[in-house]
Amino acid sequence: MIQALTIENLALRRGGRLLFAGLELRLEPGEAAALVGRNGAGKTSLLRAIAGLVPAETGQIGFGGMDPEEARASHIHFAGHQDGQKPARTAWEELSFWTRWNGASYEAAREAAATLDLTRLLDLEVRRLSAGQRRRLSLARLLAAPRRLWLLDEPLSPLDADWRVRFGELMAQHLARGGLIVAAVHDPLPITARSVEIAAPVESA
Amino acid sequence: MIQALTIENLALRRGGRLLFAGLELRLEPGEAAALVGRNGAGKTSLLRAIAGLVPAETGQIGFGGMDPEEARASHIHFAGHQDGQKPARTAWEELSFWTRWNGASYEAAREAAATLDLTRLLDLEVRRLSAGQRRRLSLARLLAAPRRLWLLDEPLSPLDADWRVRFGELMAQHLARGGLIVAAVHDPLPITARSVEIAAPVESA
Amino acid sequence: MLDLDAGKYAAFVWPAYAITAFCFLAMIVFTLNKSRHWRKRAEKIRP
Amino acid sequence: MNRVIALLSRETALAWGRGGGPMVSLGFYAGVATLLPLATGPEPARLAAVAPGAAWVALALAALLSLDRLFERDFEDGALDLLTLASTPLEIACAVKCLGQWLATAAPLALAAPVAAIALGAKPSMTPLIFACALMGGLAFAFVGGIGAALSLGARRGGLLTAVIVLPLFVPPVIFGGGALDAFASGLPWKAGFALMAAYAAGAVALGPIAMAAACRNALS
Amino acid sequence: MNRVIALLSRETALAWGRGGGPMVSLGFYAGVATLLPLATGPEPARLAAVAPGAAWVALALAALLSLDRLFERDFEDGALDLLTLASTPLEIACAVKCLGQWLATAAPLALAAPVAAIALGAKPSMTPLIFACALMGGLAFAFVGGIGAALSLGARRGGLLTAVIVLPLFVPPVIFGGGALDAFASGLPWKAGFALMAAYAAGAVALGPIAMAAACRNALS
Amino acid sequence: MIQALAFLSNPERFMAFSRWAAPMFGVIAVVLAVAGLWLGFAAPEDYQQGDTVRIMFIHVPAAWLSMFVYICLAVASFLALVFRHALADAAAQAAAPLGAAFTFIALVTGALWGRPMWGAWWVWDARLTSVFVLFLVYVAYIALRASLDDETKAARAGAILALVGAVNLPVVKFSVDWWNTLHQGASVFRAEGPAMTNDFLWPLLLMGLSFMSAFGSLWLVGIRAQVWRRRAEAAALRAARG
Ligand code: HEM
Ligand SMILES: Nc1ncnc2c1ncn2[C@@H]1O[C@H](COP(=O)(O)OP(=O)(O)OP(=O)(O)O)[C@@H](O)[C@H]1O
Ligand SMILES: Nc1ncnc2c1ncn2[C@@H]1O[C@H](COP(=O)(O)OP(=O)(O)OP(=O)(O)O)[C@@H](O)[C@H]1O
Ligand SMILES: [Mg+2]
Ligand SMILES: [Mg+2]
Repeated sequence: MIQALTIENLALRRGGRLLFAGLELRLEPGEAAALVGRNGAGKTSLLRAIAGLVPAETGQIGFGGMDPEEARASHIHFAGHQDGQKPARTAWEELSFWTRWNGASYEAAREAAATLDLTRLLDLEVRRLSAGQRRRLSLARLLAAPRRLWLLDEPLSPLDADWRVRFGELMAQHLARGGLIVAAVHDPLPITARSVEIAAPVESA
Repeated sequence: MIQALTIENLALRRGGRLLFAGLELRLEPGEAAALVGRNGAGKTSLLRAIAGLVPAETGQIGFGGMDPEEARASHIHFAGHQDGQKPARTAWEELSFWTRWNGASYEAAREAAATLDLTRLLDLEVRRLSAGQRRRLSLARLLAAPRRLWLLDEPLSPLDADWRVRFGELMAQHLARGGLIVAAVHDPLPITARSVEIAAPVESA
Repeated sequence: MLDLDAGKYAAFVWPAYAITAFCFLAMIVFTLNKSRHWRKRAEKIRP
Repeated sequence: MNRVIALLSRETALAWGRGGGPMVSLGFYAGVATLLPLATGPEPARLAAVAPGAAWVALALAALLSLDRLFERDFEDGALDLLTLASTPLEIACAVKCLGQWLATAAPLALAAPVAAIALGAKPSMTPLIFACALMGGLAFAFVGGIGAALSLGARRGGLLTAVIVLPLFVPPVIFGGGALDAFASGLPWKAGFALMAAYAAGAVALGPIAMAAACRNALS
Repeated sequence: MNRVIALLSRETALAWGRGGGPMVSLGFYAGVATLLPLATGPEPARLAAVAPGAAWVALALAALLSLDRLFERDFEDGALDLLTLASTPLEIACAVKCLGQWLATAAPLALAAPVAAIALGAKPSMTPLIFACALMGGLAFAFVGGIGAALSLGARRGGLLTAVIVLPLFVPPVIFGGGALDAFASGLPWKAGFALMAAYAAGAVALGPIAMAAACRNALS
Repeated sequence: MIQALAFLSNPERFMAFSRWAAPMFGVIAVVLAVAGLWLGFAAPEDYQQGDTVRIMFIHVPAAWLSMFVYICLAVASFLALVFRHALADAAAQAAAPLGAAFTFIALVTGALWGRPMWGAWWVWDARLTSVFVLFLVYVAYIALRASLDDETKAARAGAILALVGAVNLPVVKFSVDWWNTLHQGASVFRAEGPAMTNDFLWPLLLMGLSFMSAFGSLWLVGIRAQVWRRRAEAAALRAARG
């Protein structure tokens, strides 16, 4: 179990440009952080760095003492814009595959689909889903395989008002169970979250 | 020039299900409509129907007397979630291609890129752009080739607060020049727009 | 009257007839089956 | 016209980047030229007889295997929507797509084919015919293949379906072209076969785009 | 284990749907079998001599042309990110991807290859060897090709690069396999060639995934 | 003809008509087949082809039907595409498997005839190849329709394919005139009149008519099945929505 997320003095560089430097963040179980900042500030890059997909320029990312390899292999969910769902496969094929890939059962996938009100849509190809339905499908993976740390990239944007509230509740439940959430957002999150401003370091701005 | 957009008694069906029926809308030059509704209500489908990509079940879509073929060929911009930009091509390759495909010049593409503050990014591959930058790239096409009617599918969602304001100004300018805008949204638009509720007909709800 | 002895060509003539008969049978069975199946379904839902 | 050029260069670039292009065709024929001698044994006469046919087979196969790239991506990422919203008719856009595919994949193959055939011992006098056959045949394959690719848009098992649809339509040009090459090599009249293939290619170029555009519109709706 | 099975079935389904599968291989060899007779002329002896080689070439070409589908899609749509965030090492995921590709495209081809070769007049006694060569060779092609596909991720002209990287690596198995088939057909000792190819395939299966995983991580970062 | 089509384009009228027409065509087919086979086997052996000539009484009608059914398929597809008529589409969908079956019969009986006559089961000449292509086109049509879930899209895509595939028809028909084929040319439907003795001509024509009525009967039943299927599925959809 991830006991904390600690980011110390982190700097990231993409394509030769320093995105930000000296970032500090400590998140305990039950806490959420909302990454805010301009387009291109590096919110998505930070999420990817936490997930280990992007190397840090300087600084440390720690998981409360857990081996980072281990943490990333089994305790992190990453839900970005690119949801990895193939348009030509059915919603069920995609959800069940990712659920099993994350080590959970078909049953869990079906329950998660029910929670996100997708049951009726499972036979449709992903291509036919509306933007909000498709986003819900990718969020269903978070529920299907329980993991401690959720990394969410603008999770709410294509959801309608109702679903923003309901997904807020699901996030709150996750926090109540001791989960951690880091979400990149442009709109306020419907949960209490520490706001983390991502901005270019002064000298390069 | 499109003199008006008139939708009369429109019903749409997707995958055997009636999405909505009896929709009426009349938009004059300089007016904007914001389509609101739940996920899966049919906002995107309505935009696609206006663009002629989806056939109407019943009802008429008119362009103020202009031949619909003609209107769709030269007077409509459609900007959806699927932006048709290939991740492996550079921003400039994509923008310049679509600009020329829409009948405008390289010069216009370059100006539009400057307006949307993309000049610095034009040599990057689309894959490397941040979500907001990529959206701006697809919105640049609207400015590069002037067309009367803009169909926008959640245009603002990945943009940051600043850019929402600035794109709001660009939309206002378009309206001021006699343009028409139909936008599907979950958040309020930063321009005055007629709100059109898309909802399933009562009997099938 | 009928010349049913195909001589040395029997190995070609009769299989030809057999396969044709089989194909016809298959066509008839499939078509009738499908027709009955869907008629039943249609009548069950909307008698 | 501007638009057509823009589209053509985009399509060529895309087809090229995604597995087409001269390197592949070179590798293709390098493979053919390395393997056939191994398989046929050391008799040059035998080899020479097979050479043009082998080049021709390789061409048809390459066309078949690159078909699924023609429309599917654009369909899935929304580019096809935008291609239809233009004053250039979709028919022309489809034709240009096929042409781009042909330029990027079939034309380099056509250039390489005579070289490979001659390396294998085909008579140098066959060069122009092999080249012309490959060019023509490639055109027919691209346009006929485009029909299959467009028809199977949005189908489950799209790739499989494309093959099923396209194969019957590939047979005639393959046979005409192969026949012409064979006839030429044995000194028989070859013009009829070639003319038929050219006619087929012309027909494909003329009618294919109509079918493709109809199929694309159907898939998008 | 569960994960591996899930991934294998997904990969097979994807490879199958996008242009692989039995129909294509059928068409492939139908094409080979139709064309070669036309091209080589009616002498059965000639035809028979070329048959195994032709089947073998077709296999290598098919493998080459379907490579760009192996990682690119998953890379572009974010699936590769998610594949790395799992307790199954990326090396295994890459191996399973190649295996899926092999199951979906090379295995049906391997089944069809002897049939085509015999239809063209190869000795029926060659069936097991052609089949074994095709299976083994397909494995080598899939794993070696995977390296090229992974290395060229995110490169401009990915397809081109894949071909450049992969072609030299394809040469040894192509030659060993072709040599073994040739030797067998002429009654010479063929085991050495086959053993070499098997060794190459084993090496590719063992080392390929490590290279692929490293290349994928590099492309993602 | 046009009037008949217009009359039948109404589903109710079509169902009423096909209800008695389908069995009637079936009976006609059986009667004609019995007569044709009787005459066919009573006919003398061909001086050249010996007893193999009896294969003609099924091969040639099947080959005719393979083309005739395709014409029906193409016309129905055209009507479905242009007039968006559901019944025309049902007709096209029902015709395809029947056409594939007749083509298959023509191929197999042809091969069985070719072996003793030409010494080969199969040669890649233009006639044989084009018939093979015809078979593949039928298969492709069926596969295409089966793999598109959306009924209207499947109908349109199938119709486009059927029309594209129609270019193969003249090739099948005239291949023997355009190329030097091993296969013989037309000997029944010729401008100069049939070049065949009446001993063979009569049973051949009877069998041809029999195959034709068999097709008519099965086609009508198949269309009826499609009509019911669409009704059932539409009703199921309504029921699912409550
Ligand atoms: C698989 C091989 C064969 C195929 C695909 C095939 C196909 C056809 C087709 C499509 C027709 C109709 C032609 C028309 O109406 O114009 C036909 C007619 C005919 N075939 Fe074949 N055939 C095959 C083998 C043979 C063989 C081996 C023979 C005999 C030696 C034969 C004898 C005939 C005859 C006598 C006709 C009638 C021609 C006429 O009266 O118009 N066929 N065949
Ligand atoms: N692979 C890459 N190579 C080079 N530059 C990159 C790459 N990925 C991202 N960048 C650049 O890094 C910057 C930060 O991108 P990132 O996606 O992290 O921004 P973001 O804060 O998520 O913005 P948005 O709000 O628009 O999503 C952008 O300027 C982008 O162009
Ligand atoms: N090609 C299609 N085939 C079948 N059903 C479809 C197709 N496209 C959309 N649908 C269905 O039609 C409904 C409306 O989709 P649409 O994308 O128009 O919704 P929307 O209002 O834009 O929703 P969102 O706010 O989530 O974007 C959805 O339920 C969707 O599943
Ligand atoms: Mg971002
Ligand atoms: Mg939408």
